[in-house]
Amino acid sequence: MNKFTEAKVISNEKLKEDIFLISIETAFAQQPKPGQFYILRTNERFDPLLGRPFSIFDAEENKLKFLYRIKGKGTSLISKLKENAQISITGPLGRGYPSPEGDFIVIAGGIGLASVYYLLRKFPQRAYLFYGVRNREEVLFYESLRDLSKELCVATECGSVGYQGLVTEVFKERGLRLNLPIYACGPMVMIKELDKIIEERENKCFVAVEERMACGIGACLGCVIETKNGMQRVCTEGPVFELRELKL
Amino acid sequence: MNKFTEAKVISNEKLKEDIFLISIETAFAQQPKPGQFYILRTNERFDPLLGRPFSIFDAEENKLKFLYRIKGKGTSLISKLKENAQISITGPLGRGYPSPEGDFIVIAGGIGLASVYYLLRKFPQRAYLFYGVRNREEVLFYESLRDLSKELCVATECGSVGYQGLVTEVFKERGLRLNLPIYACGPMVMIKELDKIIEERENKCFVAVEERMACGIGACLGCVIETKNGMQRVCTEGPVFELRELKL
Amino acid sequence: MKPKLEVKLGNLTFKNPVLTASGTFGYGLEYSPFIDLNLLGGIVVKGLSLNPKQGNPTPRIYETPCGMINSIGLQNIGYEAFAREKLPFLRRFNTNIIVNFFGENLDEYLEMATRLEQTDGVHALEMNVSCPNKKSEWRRMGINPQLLREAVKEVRKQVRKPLIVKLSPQVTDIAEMAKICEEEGADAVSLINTIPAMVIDIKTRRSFLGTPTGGLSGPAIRPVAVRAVWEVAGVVKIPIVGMGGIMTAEDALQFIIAGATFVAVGTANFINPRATIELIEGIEKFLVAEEIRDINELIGTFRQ
Amino acid sequence: MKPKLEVKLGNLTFKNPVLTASGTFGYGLEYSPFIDLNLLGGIVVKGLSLNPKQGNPTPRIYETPCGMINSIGLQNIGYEAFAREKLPFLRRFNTNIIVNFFGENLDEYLEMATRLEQTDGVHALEMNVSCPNKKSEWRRMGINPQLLREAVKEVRKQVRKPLIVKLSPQVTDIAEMAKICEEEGADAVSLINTIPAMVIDIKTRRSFLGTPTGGLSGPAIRPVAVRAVWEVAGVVKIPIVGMGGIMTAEDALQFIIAGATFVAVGTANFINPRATIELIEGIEKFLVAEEIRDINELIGTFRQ
Ligand SMILES: Cc1cc2nc3c(=O)[nH]c(=O)nc-3n(C[C@H](O)[C@H](O)[C@H](O)COP(=O)(O)OP(=O)(O)OC[C@H]3O[C@@H](n4cnc5c(N)ncnc54)[C@H](O)[C@@H]3O)c2cc1C
Ligand SMILES: Cc1cc2nc3c(=O)[nH]c(=O)nc-3n(C[C@H](O)[C@H](O)[C@H](O)COP(=O)(O)OP(=O)(O)OC[C@H]3O[C@@H](n4cnc5c(N)ncnc54)[C@H](O)[C@@H]3O)c2cc1C
Ligand SMILES: Cc1cc2nc3c(=O)[nH]c(=O)nc-3n(C[C@H](O)[C@H](O)[C@H](O)COP(=O)(O)O)c2cc1C
Ligand SMILES: Cc1cc2nc3c(=O)[nH]c(=O)nc-3n(C[C@H](O)[C@H](O)[C@H](O)COP(=O)(O)O)c2cc1C
Ligand code: FES
Ligand code: FES
Repeated sequence: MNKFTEAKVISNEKLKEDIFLISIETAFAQQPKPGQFYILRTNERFDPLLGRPFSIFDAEENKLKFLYRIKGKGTSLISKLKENAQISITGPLGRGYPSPEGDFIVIAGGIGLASVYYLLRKFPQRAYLFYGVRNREEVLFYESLRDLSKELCVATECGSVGYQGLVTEVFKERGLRLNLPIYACGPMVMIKELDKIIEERENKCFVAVEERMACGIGACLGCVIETKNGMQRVCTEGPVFELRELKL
Repeated sequence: MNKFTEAKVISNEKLKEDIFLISIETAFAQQPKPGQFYILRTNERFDPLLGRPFSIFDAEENKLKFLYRIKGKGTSLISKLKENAQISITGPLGRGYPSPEGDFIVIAGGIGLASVYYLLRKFPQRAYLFYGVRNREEVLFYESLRDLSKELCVATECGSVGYQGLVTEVFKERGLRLNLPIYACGPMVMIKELDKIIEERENKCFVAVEERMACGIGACLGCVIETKNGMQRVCTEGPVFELRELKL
Repeated sequence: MKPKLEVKLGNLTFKNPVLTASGTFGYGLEYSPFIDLNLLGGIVVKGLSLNPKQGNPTPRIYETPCGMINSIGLQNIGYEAFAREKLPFLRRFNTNIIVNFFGENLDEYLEMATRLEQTDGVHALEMNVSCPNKKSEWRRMGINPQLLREAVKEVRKQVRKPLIVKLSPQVTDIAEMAKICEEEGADAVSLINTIPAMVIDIKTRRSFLGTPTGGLSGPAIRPVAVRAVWEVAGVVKIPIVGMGGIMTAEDALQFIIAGATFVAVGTANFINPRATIELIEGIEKFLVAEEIRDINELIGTFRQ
Repeated sequence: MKPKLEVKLGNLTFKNPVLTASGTFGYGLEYSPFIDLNLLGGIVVKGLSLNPKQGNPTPRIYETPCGMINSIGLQNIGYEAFAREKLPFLRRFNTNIIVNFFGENLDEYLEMATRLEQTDGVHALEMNVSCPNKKSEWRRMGINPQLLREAVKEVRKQVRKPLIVKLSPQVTDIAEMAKICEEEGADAVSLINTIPAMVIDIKTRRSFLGTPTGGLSGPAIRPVAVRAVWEVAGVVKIPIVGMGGIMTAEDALQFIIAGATFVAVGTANFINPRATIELIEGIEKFLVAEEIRDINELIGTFRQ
C-alpha cells in the first residue's frame, strides 16, 4: 500500500520555538501503523531536492499529522507552509513497531515522541511512558500523554518538572524491573545508553532509528545501518529494529 | 544610488490570467527614474538562483510597484508571494528614458506598458500614447492611461476595442506625422517594425530592451546587445537605447 | 496519430527510450507499487558483482544544491542471489532487463560478463568502468584510455548480447573514451556517471559521508551531462544512453536532441517515483505537438 | 580577541583570504556602490588580453538548477584601456589587485605577462589557461599537461610578481595539472574555473546561448570544486585559491578546511552584491566561535 500522492495542508502549528505540528489531508484514507513514516516534499523546484522523512504522529481517516523540529533547509521550508498549500507525500513506509501484546514500556527522548505517540494512541492505557526532555518548556502534549499512558513519567535534565535526570536513568531506576517489552525513540546517545542498561536483561527492545534517506523505499541503499545481519535499510527493514540486532 | 536592500510585499494582485501587479515597501525612499529597473529576488535557496529584472512601474516615497507577466520559474514564484513576504531588491538600475522636453509619443506593446507607465505619470497629459494588445481583455489601466496621456490610442489585433491592427501600423497612420520624440517598449518584433517605420524620419526614438541578466550592474557582461558602438550592456548603458544605435 | 517511440540497441528493440539509471531503481521491484514496470523501455538494475559487496561505511548520502552526493560503494547482493532471488520477478515483465556490472579486476569483469551472457532474462549488459578496487591497476580503467580499450575488448569477446559501456565524466575528453568503446565493439555508451564530489562538515572537519568523497547526481549536473552527450555524439555512431539530472520530459528531450538514443532516469526516481512514466508520456506529447512521427527523427538534431 | 585573518601569497600579504572571482566582479568599480572595496582580501579583475576582445554572440547567460551557464567569451577592454581607465581607480583602494589574463597564443600570454609585471598597481597575476583561440595549438594548454608545463615555465620567466595559475576542472587529474604548475614555479593555483556545459531549447533545437556550450558556475558545482581543492591540496605545497559556488561563509570554510588558503567569490556576487563582505564577517565569527586564533591554523585540516 505504498502510495505517492498529493496532499493539502490543513494546519501547521508552531508548538514551541522550533517544534511544529503539521496536519495534512489526502484524497483517500491512510492506514499507517505506529512507527511507520512518510516522506514529505514541498518544493516545486530542486533546492531542497529530496523529500524529508517524518514518523507518523497521528492519523485518522484521510488526515495525517506529523510532529517535527526545524533542523535545516527542508524542515524550515515545511514550517512555512500555510493552510491549503499542496505537498506531495510518499507512504506509509517502512516497518512499524510490532503490536504490543500486553502492557509495554515506551521511552521517548525529545522529538522522538513523534514516533511513539501514535503507538500510545493505538494502545491506550497500556504503556508505562518515560518521556525525557531538557526542561519544562519542552514538554509536549502533557495531558494527552497522561491520559494515553498507564503511567507517565517525565524526566527533565534540569528537574524543572518531573524527575531530574536523563530519561534512561529514570527508566533504569523505575521501569527496568517491570520486565516488559520496550519501545523507544530518541537521539542516538539515548539509544546507546539504553543498550547498556538492558544488556543483561531479557526485555525485548524495539527502537526507531534515523538515517538520511533518498528514495525511502529500499532502492538506493543510502539509508543503511550496520546490524548483526549486515547492512540493513532503515527505510525498509526499519526504521524499527530490535535494539540487540544493531551494531552501535 | 544603487542599493541592495530588503523589501516587504504590500500586495500582489492578479490583474489578468498571467499578469500581476506587485507593490513593495522599503525602509527608505526610492528615487527611480522612468525606464530604470530593479532586480527582485525572492527565494532563500538557490533554485531559482538569480534575481529577475523588472521595470519600475510606479513609485512613491518608499513604495514601488512592478507590473509583470508570468513567464517561467522566477516570475511564477514571485506571483505566489503574499502580503508581508520579504524579498530582496537591487536598484534602481540602468539608464532610464531621457526627460521629454515638450510633448512626446509613447508606444507600448503588451507588457511593455510596464516600462512606460511611470514616464506617463511623471509627465502627465503630454504623451500621445499608442498602446497595443491582442484583445480587449488584455487592456490594462484604461482609465489611468486616458487621464495620463494627451491622447490615448488603443490598438488590438482583433479589433475588439480601439483600432484594429498592430500598434505600429496605427502609429504609422496616426502618430508618425506628429514628429515628436518617441518612447517605446514592447516585444522585439515591434521594435524592429518601428525601426523600419522611422528609418527615413528624424524623430528621436528611445526604446527599452530586454536581455537575460545576472549581475544587473555591469560586472558580468552577460546582458550585452550589439550596437553601432560595439557590445553594450543593457543593464548599464541601457535598458533604454536610441533605436538607431542598435544593430537589430 | 500516435508517434513511434521504439528505439534499437544492436538488434534488441525497446518500446521507448526511457530506462532507469543503475543504482537508483534497486532491482525494479521496489518501484512496482508505484508504476507499471511493463511501460518502461528498460530496467537497468543496481551494479552487480560476482560476490556480494557490503559497500561503504555510513552515512552514504548528503544533499547539495539541486543535487545529492552518494557513496553507496556499489553495495550489492552478488550474482548468485540476483539470479536466484531478483531475476525471476523481473522476468515477469514485458520490458528489457539490463544488468549493470563491475568487478574488482579485469578477471572478475570477464567472469561477470560470461555469466550474464549465459543468464536467461538478461537482455543486455551495462559495463560500469568504475572499478572499486583501490589496489588493482584496473581501478583506473574508467579514466585511462589504454586500460579502457583493453577492458572493453576483452569483455566484448565474452558477450554477444548488447553491451553498453558506462562512462565517467571525470576525464579530459569523454568523446575519446566513447570512441575507444565503439572501436572495441561496444554496442552503446551510457553517460554520465556521477561526478566526484565532496561535502565537509565544518564543525567536525570531516566528510558528511562515511568516505571523503562521493558522486554528485541530480539536476545540478544536467548541463554538464548534456554537453558530454553532445560531445560524444560528435564522434561515435553507436547509440548513446544519456543521463544526469533528468527530471522531466523536457530535460530528456534535451539529451535526445543532443544525440542520445536512450535516456535514463536516476535521482528523479527518489523525488517522484513516477518520474519514468511521466517522462514517457511527456516525450510522446512533445512529439505529437511538434508533429514528429518517429522519435528516431529527433535524435541528434541539435542545430549549431 | 580578534582572530588573525592575514594570509600570504609569495611575499605579498592579504588582509584576509577573500578574493573576487575573475569575470564576476567587473573591474571592481561596479561593486563600489555596494561594499567598501578596502575590506576585501583582493580584487581579481575580469580576464584581460592584449587587445580588446568582443566576446561571444548573445545571449550569453542562462540559468540552470542552482547554477548558471555563461558564454561571455572573455570580452574585455584590452590592456591599454585597463591600465589607463580602470587601474587608477583601483589603485585608490587598500587591497591587492590581481589581474586575470590570457592570450590568443603563447606569445600573447608572454607579452601580457611582461606588461603586467611592469604595471604599477598590479600586485599579482592570475594566468587563465583557457586560451580562446580555436586555431592555436595553445587552446589545449588548459587540458594538456605538456603544453601547460611549457606555458607556465615561459610565463614564469617574465614575472617576478606572485603568479597564480587558474585551472580548468575539465581534466582527468587536476592534481597532476596543479603539480606541474608548482614545479614550473607558480606561486599558487586557483580552481575551479567553470565546468563546460550546455542547455538546449527543445523547441528550436538550438543552444539557449549564442554558442553551443558555456561554463557552469554557482552552488551546483560547489561539491565538485571542494573535491578538486582537496585533491590538489594532497599534492602541492603552494597556496590554493578555492572557488566554485561559494555563497556563504560556511561554504568558504569548506574550501579552507579542504586545503585552500584563499577563497574567491564568483556567481554569489550576482545574487548578493555584499556576499564578499558577509563572507569575511562569517569566517571571522566562525574562528571566534571555534577559538581559532589564526586562519592559517584551519587550512587543510580536513580529517579523513
Ligand atoms: C524514518 C525517519 C523518521 C523521522 N521522523 C521525524 C519526525 O517525526 N520528526 C522530526 O522532527 N524529524 C524526524 N526525522 C528526522 C528528519 O527527517 C530530519 O530532521 C530532516 O530530514 C532534516 O531535514 P532538513 O532539511 O531540515 O535538514 P538538512 O538541512 O538536510 O540537515 C540538517 C541536519 O539534519 C540531518 N538530517 C538530514 N536528513 C536527515 C534524515 N533523513 N534523517 C536524520 N537526519 C537527517 C543532517 O545530517 C543535518 O545534520 C525522521 C527521520 C527518519 C529517517
Ligand atoms: C531591464 C528589464 C526590464 C524588464 N521589465 C519587465 C517588466 O516590467 N515586466 C515583466 O513582466 N517583465 C520584465 N522583464 C522581463 C522579465 O525579467 C523576464 O520575463 C523574467 O526574468 C523571466 O523570468 P522567469 O524566471 O519567469 O523565466 P525563466 O524561466 O527564466 O525563462 C522563461 C523565459 O523568459 C526569458 N527570460 C529570462 N530572463 C529574462 C530576462 N532577464 N529578460 C528577458 N527575458 C528573460 C527566458 O529566455 C525564457 O524564454 C524585464 C527584463 C529586463 C531585462
Ligand atoms: C544512489 C545512487 C547509486 C548509484 N549506483 C550506481 C551503480 O551501481 N552503477 C552505476 O553505473 N551507476 C550508479 N549510479 C549512477 C547513476 O546510474 C547515474 O549515472 C547518475 O546518478 C546520474 O544520473 P541522475 O543525475 O539522473 O541520477 C548511482 C547513482 C546514485 C544516485
Ligand atoms: C559571468 C562569468 C564570467 C567569468 N569570466 C572569467 C574570466 O574572465 N576569467 C576567468 O579565469 N574566469 C572567469 N569566470 C570563472 C569564475 O572566475 C569562477 O572560476 C567560476 O565562476 C566558479 O566560481 P563561482 O561558482 O563562484 O562563480 C567567469 C565566471 C562567470 C560566471
Ligand atoms: S532511502 Fe533509499 S534505500 Fe532507504
Ligand atoms: S547583467 Fe551583468 S553586465 Fe548586465
